[in-house]
Amino acid sequence: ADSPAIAAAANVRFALHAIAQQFTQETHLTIRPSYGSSGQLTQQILNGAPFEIFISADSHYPLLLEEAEKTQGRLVVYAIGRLAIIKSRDSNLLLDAKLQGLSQALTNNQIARFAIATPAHAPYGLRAKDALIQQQLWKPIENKLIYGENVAQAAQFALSNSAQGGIVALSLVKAPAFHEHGEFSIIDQGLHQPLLQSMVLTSTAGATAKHFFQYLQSDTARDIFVQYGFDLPRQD
Amino acid sequence: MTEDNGLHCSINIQSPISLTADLHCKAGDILAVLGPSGAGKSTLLKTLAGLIKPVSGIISVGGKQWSNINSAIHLSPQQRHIGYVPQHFGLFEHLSTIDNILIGLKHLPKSDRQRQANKWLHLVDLLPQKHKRPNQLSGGQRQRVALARALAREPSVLLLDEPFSAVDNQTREMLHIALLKLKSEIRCPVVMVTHNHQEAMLLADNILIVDAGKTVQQGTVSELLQSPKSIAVARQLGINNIFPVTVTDHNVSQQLTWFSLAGSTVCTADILPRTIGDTVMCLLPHDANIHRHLDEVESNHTHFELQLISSYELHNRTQILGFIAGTPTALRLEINRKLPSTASSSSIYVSIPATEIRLITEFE
Amino acid sequence: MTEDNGLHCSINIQSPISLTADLHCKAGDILAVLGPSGAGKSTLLKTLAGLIKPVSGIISVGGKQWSNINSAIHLSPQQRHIGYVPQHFGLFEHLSTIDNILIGLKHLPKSDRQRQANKWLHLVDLLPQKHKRPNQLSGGQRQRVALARALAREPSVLLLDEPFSAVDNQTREMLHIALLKLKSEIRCPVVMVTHNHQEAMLLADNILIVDAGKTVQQGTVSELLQSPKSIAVARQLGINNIFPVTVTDHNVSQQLTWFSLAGSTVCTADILPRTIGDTVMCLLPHDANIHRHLDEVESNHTHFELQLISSYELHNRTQILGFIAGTPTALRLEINRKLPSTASSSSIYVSIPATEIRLITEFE
Amino acid sequence: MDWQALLLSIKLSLVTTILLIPLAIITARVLAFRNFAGKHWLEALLMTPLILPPTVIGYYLLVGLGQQSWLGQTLQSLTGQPLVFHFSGLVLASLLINIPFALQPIQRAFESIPEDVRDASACCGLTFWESLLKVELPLVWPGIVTAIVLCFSHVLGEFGVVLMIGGNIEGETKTLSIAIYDSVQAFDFQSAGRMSFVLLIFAVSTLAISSHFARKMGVQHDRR
Amino acid sequence: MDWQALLLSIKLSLVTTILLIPLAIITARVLAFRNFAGKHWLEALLMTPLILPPTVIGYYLLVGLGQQSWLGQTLQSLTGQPLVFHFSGLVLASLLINIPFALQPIQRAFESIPEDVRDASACCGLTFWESLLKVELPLVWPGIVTAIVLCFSHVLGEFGVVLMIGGNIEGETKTLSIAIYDSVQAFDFQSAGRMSFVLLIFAVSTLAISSHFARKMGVQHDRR
Ligand SMILES: Nc1ncnc2c1ncn2[C@@H]1O[C@H](COP(=O)(O)OP(=O)(O)OP(=O)(O)O)[C@@H](O)[C@H]1O
Ligand SMILES: Nc1ncnc2c1ncn2[C@@H]1O[C@H](COP(=O)(O)OP(=O)(O)OP(=O)(O)O)[C@@H](O)[C@H]1O
Ligand code: MOO
Ligand SMILES: [Mg+2]
Ligand SMILES: [Mg+2]
Repeated sequence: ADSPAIAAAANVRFALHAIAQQFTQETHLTIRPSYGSSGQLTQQILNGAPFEIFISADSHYPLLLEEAEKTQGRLVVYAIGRLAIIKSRDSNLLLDAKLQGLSQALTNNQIARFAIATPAHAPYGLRAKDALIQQQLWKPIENKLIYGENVAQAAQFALSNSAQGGIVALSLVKAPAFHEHGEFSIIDQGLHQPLLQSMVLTSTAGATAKHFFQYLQSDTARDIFVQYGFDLPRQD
Repeated sequence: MTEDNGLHCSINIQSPISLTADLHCKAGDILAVLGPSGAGKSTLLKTLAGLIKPVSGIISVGGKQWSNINSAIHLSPQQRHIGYVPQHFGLFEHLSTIDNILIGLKHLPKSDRQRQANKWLHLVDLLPQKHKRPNQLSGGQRQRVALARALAREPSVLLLDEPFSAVDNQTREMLHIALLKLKSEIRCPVVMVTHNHQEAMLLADNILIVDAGKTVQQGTVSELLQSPKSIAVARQLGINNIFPVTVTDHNVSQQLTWFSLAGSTVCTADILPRTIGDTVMCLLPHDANIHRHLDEVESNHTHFELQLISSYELHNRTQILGFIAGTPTALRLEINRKLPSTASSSSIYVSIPATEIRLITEFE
Repeated sequence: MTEDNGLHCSINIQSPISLTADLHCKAGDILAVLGPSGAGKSTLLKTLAGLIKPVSGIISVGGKQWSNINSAIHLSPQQRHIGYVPQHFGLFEHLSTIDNILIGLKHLPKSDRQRQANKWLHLVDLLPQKHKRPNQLSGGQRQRVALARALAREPSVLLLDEPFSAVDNQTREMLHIALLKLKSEIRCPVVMVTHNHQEAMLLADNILIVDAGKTVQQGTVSELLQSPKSIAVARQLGINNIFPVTVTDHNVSQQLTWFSLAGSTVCTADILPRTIGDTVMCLLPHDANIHRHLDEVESNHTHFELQLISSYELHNRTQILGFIAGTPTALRLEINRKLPSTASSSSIYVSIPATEIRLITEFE
Repeated sequence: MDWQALLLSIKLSLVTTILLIPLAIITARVLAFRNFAGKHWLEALLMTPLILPPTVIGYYLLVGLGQQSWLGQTLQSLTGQPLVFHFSGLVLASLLINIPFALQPIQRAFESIPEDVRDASACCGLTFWESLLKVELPLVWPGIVTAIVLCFSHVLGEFGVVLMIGGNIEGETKTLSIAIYDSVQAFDFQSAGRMSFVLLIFAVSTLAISSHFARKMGVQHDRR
Repeated sequence: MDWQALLLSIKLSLVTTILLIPLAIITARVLAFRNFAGKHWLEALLMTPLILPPTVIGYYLLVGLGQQSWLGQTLQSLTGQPLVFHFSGLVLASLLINIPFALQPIQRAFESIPEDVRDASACCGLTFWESLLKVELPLVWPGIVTAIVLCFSHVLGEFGVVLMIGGNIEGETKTLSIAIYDSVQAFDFQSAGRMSFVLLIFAVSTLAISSHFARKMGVQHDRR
């Protein structure tokens, strides 16, 4: 059978990996996920990239695809993302849900570099910016920011300890690989706009893709999303 | 003009230098090209090879036109089937000696090539160097590879640019004999640039003098020696003792001309009419008499003092190089005995029978 | 050995070829190096220049050691202050003719350099080409740039590798005179590789023969001509008529030796004792008598038939090249009259007084 | 270790090199030996990919060949598939980017064949093809090896353009370069390290082999 | 148009080229003229950055210079700032990556100086420095120009390593190559197009100028 290429926002990387494994076990069908920032992937699909499902970090980019008539069926909100502030084990930044430790460290000039995803095309970057603005930290931190090309790269920068910390997706932090290197704290939901993560079938989607699209909405998948720190949308 | 099976050439080129050339060479003949350094000899050879395109004129070989600019004919070097030894050899550095020769033998059946190549390597005495690359060869060895490569092609015209300039006397003699033997075998026109007039005279049936981008004179050795068109021609033929003198008197009926040489007035037989005050070329023979003292000189001989520069004995004859005392005119003399011992390092007296002095008018 | 201010060299090198060399040259003298192509002449010169390091031996100039491998002395070419003309010129392609010369004049005050460079360019007759780059020059012009560059340095030793090989007769004569004049001025040892024995004899005070990676013999022209150590030496000196013969009889008391030459038995005076059956070298003079018919030959003359290869007349003498009929032995003869006309293209008879035939033993 | 990515990278490098080198040899020879009007402009044009950042080239390819462009749509309707985000698109991009890397060393090598040698080859009666095969190619061989190594390795390492017009679709456009980048982002330093190490070994052995070849078959141009 | 990114890219290119070329000239000369044990290994080692994908180099730099490494910590305590995510880190990376681009053309050029000419230069009494300045450098000049153009342009276009170790900090590590990539991802085709166009013009004029220089000062090696 065919093995559809699937474009997925970087933040769902570990969750999707677990779901795909389960899917393959149950159906003996495989998928080929590619990860990037939601904006980058949208761009690629618009220019003809042969992805059959687009799993975004928000709903804005899937809507763009719908407008461009690159989709079949409507978009589906599959999870609600959460932000986390992280640091490597060697950094002595204090982590908390209201970013007070960060604020403290900034006043004490203890922050040289701080990582977020690029707001230009990564929704998690945009929401991280929201949170920093909300806590009046944007001005002092702006020239210390390093931007990951997507949220996963931002996390990797923060973990390298070359940056003292970063704001990334909670779903990345839940991965076992992260625990070897870093620590985190969930950020208060009130500090940013909600991340209503949607997915959509593209116009080239085939049977396997459609099957997987359904599977992503199954209970098995929803359980896995929760394991990886996502909130779930109300089921209609 | 193109009835026989020789090489005829009457061309004009403009780039890289301007050169006007008229020459012909019968099949089986060797035409030696002599001329001062920078005269355009190599350029002429390249044009014959088809590497330089003339702006006008005709080159034909055996009645076939190789170049005729008016008729837009210009055969490529490949089409001319020539053998060419460039002045700087142009060896293929990536090929062994034998492969350098084999590469030019396409016209032979495959089975014969190896034999032919070995034959020519043997001829130029390079069999032991057969598998060396050019950069492992000495200057003379490199030159011989280039020579063998050209000869082995059994070409329709052989073009040699100073082909023996880098080899020693012994090797050269060997190669001379090889070339002379070959010439009757291959029966193609051979044009050979050389700067050795003895070599030219020994090998060539005809000599062509090139000077300052022009072919000045072509003829047999004796034709050229008899009436060289200019000092340059005479010099190229190894006539060293030639210099301008001024006519002081002339007697038409007796065919005598007087001129002054090294302070004294000399009278010599001279069939051409001269005007007093004219500059003519005086040609002294190489044979001369050498004296320790002035009083030994015979009366009808012209004599002058010679400031010796150098001398050596070879084959029972003494070669002498010196200045006419008090002038910058150098003479080269040859006497058939040893130099008088007292004179070995300073001045001696030279006498020459006035009848052996010739005067020629420089044509251009 | 190093008391005078000349060049002394006794060395052994191993790479790129193995070469053993013993030579000396007084200041103000010219030592000509002759030898077959590939003998190691250029390699020897490079070693003197300091470009190749000997494995053992000493080079000293004016009492100063340039190389003494035992004492770990090995001056760099820069420290030797030499003038060197490489066989392939080694011009700086990016510099004009004059700049090629100026670059070697560091030892002069800045203000003098231009004058000096112009002086030498004038001497080699290249002033008009002053601003040309090497790739715009002819072969001979390139060589003269290299020569001027070396001379202009006023070196402590002058090393010339076939410095006149690419120039015409006229230019060469001019350069010969320049070099001879210069030699007394600069008073440094001059080592000159050449493959022209006449040039060597004309210019050199001493001649060194190199053969197969060894210096074979050094001496004055007459020393070498009198007793060449081997055929190779004799050939390099322009003694062409030399070939092996077998002793058929010998009379010690009368000092006579018989041998067979071209079918007939010849008797010649010979002071050395010979054994019948020995191979010795027979040396025929260049002077010979030429006859149309056998009956013209004088009785005490050795005679044989000569198959003519080529001949030419120059300076009232005829140069002849031919084979002893029925043998592959080539002779070069010189007679002081024209060739008999009937003989112009086939066989003639040659006679030589038996007294003029010399026998020598080849040493090695 | 992502073997698929490694294979894809090698395939891309091979295809590019094999397609490009013969074209480069022909073009280099023309540029080295012939003079024609506009030659300097052509030379400059062929050099531009060298100076342009790969993302600029990626941008122009995306705009020119993407589905939003007229050319991209025409090509897609002709070939049935889009060029961008497809292996053929990567090949096209690699070809374009590597023109100077293939051309330059070979052209320099042709130019350094002395006139004497070319004259001699013509006068030995060698036809165009014989001269090319038996004289010129052996003499320019070191230049060709350099070109091959440059192209091959440059394609192997290309990242910007691939990311821009290739995405990183497994088995299609996900080259090793991108796979390593991806692993690092997945905090999978182990596979990143392993892949890097394999490539390091590969690089060193490729170099050893190619320099051996160049030395064996090449000729030191010696002016003797 | 991101002028800051353009300036940063040019600055990085200049710094790298200026630091690297003199080192390359010295090293190339040694490699061309001297023989020593392990020379072939050294040559292979110096070539590896050519064959390794930039992401591999980026990975090793990240691991080697990052703050979790011993080297990275030492360097940081010495210089007071981390090398990664900083301009100095980019310079270091660029230097490393461009070694072969700087070295190769210059070494080839040195190697093609005929032995005769070097002999003549020694015999003209030129000291090491005089010979280098008056004879060798003019003769290898075309090789140096090639090296400069290669390095400059290669740094200008470098993307993978920068992305991997530099992030894209504005005015610090966000080079033009990354700025263009970013604009395209952010649907900002207008600025991407503008930046690409500026670079295209820049590339063509750089080429015109450098080829003019190479032609004017260079020498056709002619074997006459
Ligand atoms: N690099 C090398 N490798 C191997 N053999 C070499 C090398 N260089 C020179 N030779 C050999 O060394 C010998 C001597 O060379 P050299 O150049 O000294 O000869 P030469 O006497 O100057 O000859 P010529 O008169 O032809 O110039 C030659 O036989 C040559 O083949
Ligand atoms: N590319 C060029 N540009 C300018 N002048 C040139 C060029 N090539 C040759 N010449 C000039 O043309 C003239 C003739 O050169 P050519 O090589 O034919 O001389 P030649 O008679 O063979 O001399 P030689 O005996 O020294 O080899 C020379 O004066 C030389 O300076
Ligand atoms: O689209 Mo992302 O997951 O914010 O890089
Ligand atoms: Mg010439
Ligand atoms: Mg030699």
